[in-house]
Amino acid sequence: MASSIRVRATSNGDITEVQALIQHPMDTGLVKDSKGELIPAHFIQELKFECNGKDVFVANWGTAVSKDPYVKFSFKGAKKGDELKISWTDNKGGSDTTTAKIA
Amino acid sequence: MKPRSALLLGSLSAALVAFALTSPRVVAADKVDPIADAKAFQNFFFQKFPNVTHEDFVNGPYSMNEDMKRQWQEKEEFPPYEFALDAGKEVFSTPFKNGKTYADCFPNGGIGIRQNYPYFDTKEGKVVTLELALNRCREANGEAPYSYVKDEMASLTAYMAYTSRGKPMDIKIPDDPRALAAFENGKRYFYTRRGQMNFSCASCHVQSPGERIRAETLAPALGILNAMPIYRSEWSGMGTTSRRFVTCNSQTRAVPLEPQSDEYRDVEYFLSYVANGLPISGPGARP
Amino acid sequence: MTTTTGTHPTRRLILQGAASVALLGLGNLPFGAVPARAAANDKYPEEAFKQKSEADAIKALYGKTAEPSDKVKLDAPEIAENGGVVPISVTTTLDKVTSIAFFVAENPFALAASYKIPDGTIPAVANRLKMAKTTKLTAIVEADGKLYSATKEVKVTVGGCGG
Amino acid sequence: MKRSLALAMLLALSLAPSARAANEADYKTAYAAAEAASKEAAGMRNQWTVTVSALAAAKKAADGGDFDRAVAAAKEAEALAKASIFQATSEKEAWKAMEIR
Repeated sequence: MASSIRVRATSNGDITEVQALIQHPMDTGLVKDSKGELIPAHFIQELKFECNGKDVFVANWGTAVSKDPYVKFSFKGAKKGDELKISWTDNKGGSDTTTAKIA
Repeated sequence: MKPRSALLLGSLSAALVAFALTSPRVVAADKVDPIADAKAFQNFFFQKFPNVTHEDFVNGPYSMNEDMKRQWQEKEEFPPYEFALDAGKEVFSTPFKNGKTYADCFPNGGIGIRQNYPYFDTKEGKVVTLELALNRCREANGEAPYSYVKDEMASLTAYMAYTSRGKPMDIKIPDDPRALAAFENGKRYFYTRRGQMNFSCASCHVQSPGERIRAETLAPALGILNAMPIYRSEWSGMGTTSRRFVTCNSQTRAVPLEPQSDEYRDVEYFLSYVANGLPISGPGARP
Repeated sequence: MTTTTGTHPTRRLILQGAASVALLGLGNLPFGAVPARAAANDKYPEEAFKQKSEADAIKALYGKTAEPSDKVKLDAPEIAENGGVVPISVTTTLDKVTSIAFFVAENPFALAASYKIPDGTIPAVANRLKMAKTTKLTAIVEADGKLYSATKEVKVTVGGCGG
Repeated sequence: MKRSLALAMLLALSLAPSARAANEADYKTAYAAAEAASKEAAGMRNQWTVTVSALAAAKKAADGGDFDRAVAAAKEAEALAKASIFQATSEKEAWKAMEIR
């Protein structure tokens, strides 16, 4: 099973730009399925990016973040080849983790 | 029931008046001439939208509207079809139970060939689409066919389109009266009004590209299939050419045909042929 | 959570080359660490995400109110092509940013996302949000313990709550 | 052609409830006529979604014993099906007016 997380981290001198796309339904809990039954809320609550033992970006999300969420940010202090660790947890206790090398 | 029907009637007659005013001139139909048809089709769009570069038509509604184009470019930084693409590559390279693969069914191992589909099969005497060829490949290798509208089929065609990006659409019409008939039949389907809304494909995608119908910005018909399959935000997922036809029919309140029915195969043939020369841009992302 | 403010001026110089702003930052240097920053806490702000109105959500997240600032640049489309996926981004020239959050006023729950910006991370975020209907969108940047906001109206013709 | 299509649709609207309450036999007659027309439309590959839903509504109302409503829905389905047949017939030639040449 492929990871639910896709990451692109590219170094541009001192600044590393990170883009991530995560496969997740981000169900609001307000939408009904084809049978007219409510689809329970199912969404990522926390997404964390760590580099060299330090949090570089932490997202707290509600249900208003789009399906298959996307986020982009940049940080300083890393170089090409450093490892970025990405992990998320959702409201049902689901989680995933992956690592990506900064290119 | 009554007020709703009455409302519909009102909008219908308004639409009819609009068509009456904008209908292209009528010329007596004679023999089938796909080359002339394709030329006229492309010229119509090039003249109607002189500021849109020719290759940009394959980007659908985004070629028509700057604000939407910006949102699209933003999304393309990490496009929503990314997961389908990865899944498609994996499915494509995973052997069947008999050890063979999709690559064995297609010219050039299935890579970079999207621009040649659909083609007219002179043995069968019918149009064969990429989706149809994929399921035939599966069945020939003892595998159950996939749904034509989404999931694996969309992933597979996404991957195959991706390996063909930028290649000009290159549909051939062989010297076979049945091929010409299929082209003509596809053309007829494209222009025929159907459904309670009394819309043809052309009503929206020839007469009104770039305009909004209810909430949607209409894509130009020229190059519309070059972007297939697409991730539609409205669907929250991927859909194939079949899915596009089915939903278009439903929106005009016509009962859709079976995916890969003769009519759909023929209209795909027609629309792809008249887009010859425009690049493959699939998989695409659409609102 | 403590903040080492000492690195800020250097970062700003490199980033924006805005020496004057950097000097302003220097002025704050010895007293830079400000306590009570709800949004920069480690815990998931469950309560804030449960608030229906924007005002209540801001109160629950930060316990204070924001003032509009032209130093917060919010980028959003005028007409969302689909309310389910609206690309939104924010950047700021403010210094000592510790968090950035987005509020969609007309959604069932106003708070959409809150981001912690640790020291060394550029105060800029791009993400994609759902919008139920035409709405006011607010971005709040927490900088040096204060809240600064920017708002924009986004027209939505296809709502983002249909899944 | 355009006017007659509109007329066919007007017909669908002019079905005011009759003075006498409808019975099951009325419904069966109306439904059979609607079904026949809708089959013809489907055979021409031009079924309308609204015809299908009107037929379903007729059946549902009849199952619930509401024959007034069932007859009205069946008649609406028939009118819609006839309009779709009319559309398919006239479009056999009319489509050429839309063609880019």
